[in-house]
Amino acid sequence: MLEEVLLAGFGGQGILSAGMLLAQAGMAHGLHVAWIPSYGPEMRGGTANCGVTLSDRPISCPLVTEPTTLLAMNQPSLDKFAPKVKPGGLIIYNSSLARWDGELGLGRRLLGLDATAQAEAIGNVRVAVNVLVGAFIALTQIIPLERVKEALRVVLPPHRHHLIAANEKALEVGASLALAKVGEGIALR
Amino acid sequence: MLEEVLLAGFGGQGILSAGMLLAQAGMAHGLHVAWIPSYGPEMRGGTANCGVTLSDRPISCPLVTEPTTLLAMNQPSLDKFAPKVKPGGLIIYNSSLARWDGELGLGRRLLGLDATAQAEAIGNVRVAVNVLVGAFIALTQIIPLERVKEALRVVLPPHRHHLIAANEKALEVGASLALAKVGEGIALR
Amino acid sequence: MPRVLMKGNEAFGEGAIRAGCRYFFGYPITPQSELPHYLARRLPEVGGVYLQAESEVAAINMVYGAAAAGARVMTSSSSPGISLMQEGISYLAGAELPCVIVNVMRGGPGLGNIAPAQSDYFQAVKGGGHGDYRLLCLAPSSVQEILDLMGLAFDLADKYRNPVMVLGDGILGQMMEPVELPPYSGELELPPKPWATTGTAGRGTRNIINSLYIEPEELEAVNLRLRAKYQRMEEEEKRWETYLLEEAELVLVAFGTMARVARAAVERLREEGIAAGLIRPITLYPFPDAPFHAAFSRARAFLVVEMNLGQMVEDVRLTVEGRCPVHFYGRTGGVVPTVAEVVNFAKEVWQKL
Amino acid sequence: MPRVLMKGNEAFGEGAIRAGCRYFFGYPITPQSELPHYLARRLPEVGGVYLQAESEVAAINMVYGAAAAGARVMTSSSSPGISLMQEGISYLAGAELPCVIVNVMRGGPGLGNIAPAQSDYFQAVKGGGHGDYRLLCLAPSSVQEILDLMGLAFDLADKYRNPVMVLGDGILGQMMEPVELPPYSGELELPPKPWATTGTAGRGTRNIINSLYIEPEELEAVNLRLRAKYQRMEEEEKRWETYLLEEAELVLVAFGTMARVARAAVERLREEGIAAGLIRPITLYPFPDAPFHAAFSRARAFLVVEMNLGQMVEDVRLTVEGRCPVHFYGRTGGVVPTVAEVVNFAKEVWQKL
Amino acid sequence: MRVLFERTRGLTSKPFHYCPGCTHGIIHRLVAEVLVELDVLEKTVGVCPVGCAVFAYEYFNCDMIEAAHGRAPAVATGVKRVLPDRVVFTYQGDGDLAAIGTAEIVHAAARGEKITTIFVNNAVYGMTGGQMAPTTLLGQKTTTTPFGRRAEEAGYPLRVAEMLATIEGAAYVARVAVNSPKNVIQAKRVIRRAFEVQLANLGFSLVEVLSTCPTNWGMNPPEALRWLEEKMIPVYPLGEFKVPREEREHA
Amino acid sequence: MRVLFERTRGLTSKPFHYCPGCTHGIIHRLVAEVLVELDVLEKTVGVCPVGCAVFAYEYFNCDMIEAAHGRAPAVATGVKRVLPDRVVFTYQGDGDLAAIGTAEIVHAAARGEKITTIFVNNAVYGMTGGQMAPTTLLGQKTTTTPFGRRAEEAGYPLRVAEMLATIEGAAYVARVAVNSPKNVIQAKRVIRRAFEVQLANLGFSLVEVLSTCPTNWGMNPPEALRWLEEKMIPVYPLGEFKVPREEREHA
Amino acid sequence: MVFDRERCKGCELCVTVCPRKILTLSPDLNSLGFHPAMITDASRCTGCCFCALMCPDVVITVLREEGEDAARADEG
Amino acid sequence: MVFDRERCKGCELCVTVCPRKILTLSPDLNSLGFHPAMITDASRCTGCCFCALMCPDVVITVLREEGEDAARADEG
Ligand SMILES: Cc1ncc(C[n+]2csc(CCOP(=O)(O)OP(=O)(O)O)c2C)c(N)n1
Ligand SMILES: Cc1ncc(C[n+]2csc(CCOP(=O)(O)OP(=O)(O)O)c2C)c(N)n1
Ligand code: SF4
Ligand code: SF4
Ligand code: SF4
Ligand code: SF4
Ligand code: SF4
Ligand code: SF4
Ligand SMILES: [Mg+2]
Ligand SMILES: [Mg+2]
Repeated sequence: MLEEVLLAGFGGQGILSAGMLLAQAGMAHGLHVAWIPSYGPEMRGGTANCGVTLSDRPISCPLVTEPTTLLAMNQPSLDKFAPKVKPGGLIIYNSSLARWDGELGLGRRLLGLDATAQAEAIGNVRVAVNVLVGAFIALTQIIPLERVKEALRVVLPPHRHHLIAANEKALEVGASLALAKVGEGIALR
Repeated sequence: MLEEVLLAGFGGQGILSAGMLLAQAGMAHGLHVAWIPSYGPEMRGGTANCGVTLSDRPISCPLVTEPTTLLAMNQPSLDKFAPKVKPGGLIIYNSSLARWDGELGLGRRLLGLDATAQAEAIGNVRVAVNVLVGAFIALTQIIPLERVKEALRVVLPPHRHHLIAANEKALEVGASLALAKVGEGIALR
Repeated sequence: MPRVLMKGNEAFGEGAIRAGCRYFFGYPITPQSELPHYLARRLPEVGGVYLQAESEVAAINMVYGAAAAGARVMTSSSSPGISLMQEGISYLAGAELPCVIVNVMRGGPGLGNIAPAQSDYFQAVKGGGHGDYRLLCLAPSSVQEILDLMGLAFDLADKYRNPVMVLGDGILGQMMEPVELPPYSGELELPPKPWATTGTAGRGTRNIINSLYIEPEELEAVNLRLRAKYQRMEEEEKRWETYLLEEAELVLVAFGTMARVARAAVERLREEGIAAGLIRPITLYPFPDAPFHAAFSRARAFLVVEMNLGQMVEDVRLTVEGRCPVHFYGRTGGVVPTVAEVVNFAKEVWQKL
Repeated sequence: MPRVLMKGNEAFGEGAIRAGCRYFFGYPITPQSELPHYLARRLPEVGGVYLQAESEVAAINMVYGAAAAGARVMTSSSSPGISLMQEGISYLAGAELPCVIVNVMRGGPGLGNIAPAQSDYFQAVKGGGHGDYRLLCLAPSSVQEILDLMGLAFDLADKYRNPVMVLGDGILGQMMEPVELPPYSGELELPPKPWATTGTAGRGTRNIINSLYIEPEELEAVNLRLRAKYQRMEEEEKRWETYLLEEAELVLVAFGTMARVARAAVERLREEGIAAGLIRPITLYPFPDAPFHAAFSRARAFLVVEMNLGQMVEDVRLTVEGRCPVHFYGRTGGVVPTVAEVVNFAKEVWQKL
Repeated sequence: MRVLFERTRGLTSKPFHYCPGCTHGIIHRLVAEVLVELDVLEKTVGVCPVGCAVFAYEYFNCDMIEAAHGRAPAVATGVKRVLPDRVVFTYQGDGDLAAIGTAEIVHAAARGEKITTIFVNNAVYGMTGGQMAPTTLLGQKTTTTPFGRRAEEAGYPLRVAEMLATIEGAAYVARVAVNSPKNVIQAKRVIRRAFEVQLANLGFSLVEVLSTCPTNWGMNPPEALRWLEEKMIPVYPLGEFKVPREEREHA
Repeated sequence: MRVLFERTRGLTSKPFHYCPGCTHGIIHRLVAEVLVELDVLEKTVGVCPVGCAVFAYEYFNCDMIEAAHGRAPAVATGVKRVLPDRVVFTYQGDGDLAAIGTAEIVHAAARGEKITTIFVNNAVYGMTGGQMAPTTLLGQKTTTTPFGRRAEEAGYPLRVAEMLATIEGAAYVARVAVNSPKNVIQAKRVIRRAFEVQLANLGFSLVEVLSTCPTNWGMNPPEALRWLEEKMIPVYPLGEFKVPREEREHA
Repeated sequence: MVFDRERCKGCELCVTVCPRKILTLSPDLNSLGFHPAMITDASRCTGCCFCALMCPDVVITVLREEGEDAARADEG
Repeated sequence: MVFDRERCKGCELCVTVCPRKILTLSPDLNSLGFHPAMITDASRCTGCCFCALMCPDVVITVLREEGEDAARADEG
């Protein structure tokens, strides 16, 4: 079992923390994990991304060059990374800020969730990325959602702990939206 | 034929130029030559020395570690380098500033000339070293004395050419003193 | 043992603190900046000093001063900054001062880029500075090993009174992995350094830290004493890890990040029925020759894989000495060879055997 | 041809002037200071610029600027100063700027001393700086050859758009020997450098001098282009001299000053009936392998002699690849092996064969 | 239609990679406009730093050289000595110029090197993630002064313009800021003078420009302008610290 | 018998290697006497330069460190941060401090590093054979300015004390000379103050000492004293350029 | 006024310095993901160019109809 | 006055600064090859120590008989 997740979006969207959340939860769940950010001048461009590897075996290379899953929080990220997703891989994107009209091919599956809108509804636009994380957890079942919620306590610094509830909510919303879409029989394109 | 000459003395005694004079004359005479100075912080100590190699074959190592001839212009140089002279080698020293009382051994030959006094008599104390050079030339016959005199024109910078006569005189005095001493049958100790 | 998720760059720092290092002098550079960021917070907590130097040249000379004063001290940088430290490193080796230097390598030459690379191997193991000195050089390949090897690095530095270089790369520095972190136990008892320049009070004699020996014979004697140290390192400090080497006919050789890719490649090759194995040097200097000697009986070829255009491969060739073909596969400029690439290249080598 | 007595350090300078070099940036250091002294007088005479930089770091970066502006330019220093230039040298190689760097080596490590040494061989040929670059490296062994190789150095630098290192040592720099000096003929016609940053006027397009390639694939492409250059150097530029190699059973290998001692040793060994010969590499990178291949048929052993504790010997071992024993004799710290020492060691090797 | 303001041809069309609201962009524009207005763009060679302005060679529409971190003045010296009739400038940040490049800038000034330096002081290392710079203010939090810069450990802010003004070869040294339209207009005037000093062969000229780094200051761009005004200018007063001798005599 | 003057125990018995009449020796003695008089010799760590004073570790009767050329302030910083209660000083020439070591001295001052620097300005590189130093006077002939230093190519003499006095962390900066008994007495007083500033933890202190180099100036020692007086002091005026803040307020 | 929308990074410096307060960020995003600046009431623009002087990304071109300046001056 | 002859380098700084002009170089050489400084008329020495202050090689020790200073002062 090997999941190589690429999370990507704008600088302020909490991409790196969301990746750490996944890694922390994976570790707590007994998986081998690795997290690696994009770093350096790319940040000037206002984009951020990170790769998270979750595996039941020791991880050789932590670089995520061909993700099995892409969580894309904005249009540039979706455009740039969707073509790099492995055949049969999963793409979950923030349909509040991005659209995908073209074909994907190679059996890749695509799911759009209005993460930003959902986060605004929850009351904190910064938790939007966890809507996608929740969806990823629900669709892959790689880690119990509870583990991910517990990991919030470790990953968020103490002065951010008042945001735990909003983040948990985002995870739940993402999970249920994803399951609903799949349950509704909406084929993941 | 290989002469490895070490010239040594105080900083102001023209040691390096005298070595160049020998090298220049040797070159003009068709010999292979090399000249190498002591360099660096040693100069702070107020001493200077240089090695001149004169050979009828290409010169391998220009460093003079075991001189065949030592021209010593002062006591510290005589004390320091006399023991390093090759067996059977020649030592000519400035008896105006240095004495040698001990034994030398190993068949080394020793000649003291009052070079500083002779130079004062010539009227320029700075030509003293060439008294020893003249003696060396006379005793070894390795280069004609004329060649050495001609080399003065090349080695002395133009603004020093008025000193050529004094230098020639020093060479001659050294040569004749040395030949006289040998002629007098004074064994070179 | 509690496991925590830790960034490689932070593990360099925490490993140093746990090794009793209380002084850091450095100058920021990507991809190692989280290391100074971490220590800028952490060192004051343990009564240490974080000082941002005006340059890498100043940093390495501050390290020289702190080491002379008897402290456990480190600096860290990335490729261009390490190049600037070469004179200082040669001085540290010449004056026999212990310290730890971390190089989180990036793409070169010149400004290059900030992506991971291994193209400073020569500089680290052959002496990038002037003179006949050597650095003891360690190459971790996971965040856990970074933490562990930092302790070893400081111990070896003190044991040999020699600078120790720890080579990482952008991936090792930037990635987070779980590490086992025993509770922090505070100050260590470190062996005394009677040679340190701490003032003559209570000692009577003067201590001098120096690398100037104007007489060639004296300087040669110092160099021979250094060489005796290096020979002792060669006898006592070689470290390596092997994987499936016993039966290996195709032996991959890789260090650091590359060794992880190579290990995965070995697994994949085994799955495909090719008797592959791996030698992972942990000390790059002294270079571990024992596993090669162990491999000769069965090995039909060596394949060295590096994130450069061929550097460690020379040490492998010097070890193998023509007994067996040595192949090389490398990517450079910050490109990391994938497992698939290594497997494909290995198969080509295998087919031609 | 008129013969004049010239100091090695001055020959570096005069050779540069005759190669059309008009710009010198450097920082004083023994044992090469007569080179800047000479050029401080001589360059203004030919309309050139002598500039004493505030440091070796500044000097190498001034060289970078002058080379970018299209000039033939050089710097010179001695071991510690060359260590300080390593970042700059890596930048020059990365930005593909031609220049000549003279290292008149002295004893190391650290401050060491000012006596002659050859202990910066690794630094010169393996890349003392970061990244996968190479310097073309020339090693003269007489004052005449200094004069000649400086011309070659500038030509090769321009041919390959790569820095060229000329390695001397304290003896070569300080000694005087006769040289043949044709009358100075003034300006050379040098090939144009359309890539130089001289202002866009009359060109229209912008020229950029740079070594930053943020995308790993781009930086790798640059590195592969550099490697192609190095491979061309390996094909076209290897230079060496042999002495009595044809029948040699004991082959001495030495460069620079040491090669002269070794040559005398070979003569002495021949006198004693030992079939000795000499390989003198003139290019240290690319390392000349052809004479070794020519020697294998008869050679029973190689003996590498260096003024260090064993550096070029690694390149010899890499070339010989175990076909034949490779022995080493070296002195370091500024000690120069005498002919007698080399002969004695060679005889020991011979007796054990 | 009359054009009151348009993009200068001194800049290429390449969009800047700087963070939103980063005033590096304003300074680029001012330098480019001055080069065009003095009609020297075609004979100019610029030298980029290592820092956020590392890609300046993509923006200035003239020949450009990327220098090693801190060494731009040495590189510019090499260029100017080979091409004395060209206009040569360096564009450097405060890490580049005032930390690692201290010796190079001091000695370019001491030599009276006929180059112009645009020195962008944003009180922080922008590119590498917001570490302390020599110019970081006391109390300012950065990634390497997490508790605020304390003089006791980390020393005092370095006043580069004042320091270089003591050097004889420095013909023109001034400090400006780009935090308001008024200051931007003044900044351009000063940058122009600096290049004029070079064109008149009067010696070394340097303009220190106070600039923002919203990203690493942890502010939005308008707040950053205000922080510059309220916090930086009191420590780094604006003005001309050295003018060419002739002018001093007429003063 | 009363002893009016005797060799200080702050010096070892090793004879200096300096050229006859070189005033490095006087400066060594003054520093050694001050260390003894302040009773800190046993807790002092000195840092030598590369330059003629490279062997200073053989002369000062305390723990000594030989630093790389120009880096003594960085080395001293390393020592002082580890041993804040020790007295740490650097002894540096003008090539060492004002050329290759410019960044290190500026930033030791900027950090207010609690070390004392004795800066020996002899207008030349002594050890390496009399090349131009940043402090070489205009018109002065050296081995690398064979026609005399010309500002046009080689720039202007660097006034280190004046430059460093602009730096906040520099608590005490003064210039003295050792060309006459009166100036020697004054020099000692100033060197003592510099160490007192360190002992009082007030910040960085530096004493620039004008010194002779008869060998490379091509003069005999008495002539060299006169040359210092007539040629150097007009360019490098003696005095205190910066005193600790408290004292300034009382002034 | 012409805004080169695709270059705009929505930094609001122009918005902040416009003396007429007639600039604002557009609600939609450009392809860089920023809300580009726009002018709300071009008729009130004095042509003072403060916005253009402060724009770090050289997004703004300021144009005037001939003779417009005088017409606006009385608003000042 | 005591001169540590073997340390003296004959630089004449002491000779130059002695207000009484009672110092000179000895005609013979020490083992370093220098003419060491010597005092010609110790009775005229004021004990001002100028010589010792200026001696770069710390060659000179200045001693006084008790009560000697006063006796000399009138010479001044
Ligand atoms: C030798 C070397 N050391 C360090 C670095 C890393 N580095 C790149 S930019 C920079 C500092 C940038 O700060 P500044 O000069 O203030 O420019 P800004 O980004 O703030 O505009 C540093 C330390 C490097 N590239 N090379
Ligand atoms: C890195 C390096 N560059 C150059 C040198 C050579 N060097 C030794 S001392 C010196 C200058 C000495 O001048 P200064 O500092 O003025 O001291 P002085 O001898 O005049 O007392 C130089 C350039 C060196 N040892 N190391
Ligand atoms: S990090 Fe700061 S200086 Fe760099 S581009 Fe962003 S705002 Fe500008
Ligand atoms: S060279 Fe000059 S500074 Fe050095 S010891 Fe001699 S006189 Fe003194
Ligand atoms: S030109 Fe002046 S008034 Fe018009 S939009 Fe710009 S800032 Fe506002
Ligand atoms: S100042 Fe420029 S980049 Fe910023 S919002 Fe206005 S137009 Fe856009
Ligand atoms: S103490 Fe004064 S008077 Fe006596 S010898 Fe010395 S300088 Fe002359
Ligand atoms: S000053 Fe000192 S060294 Fe010089 S002559 Fe007098 S006693 Fe001798
Ligand atoms: Mg900055
Ligand atoms: Mg000096």
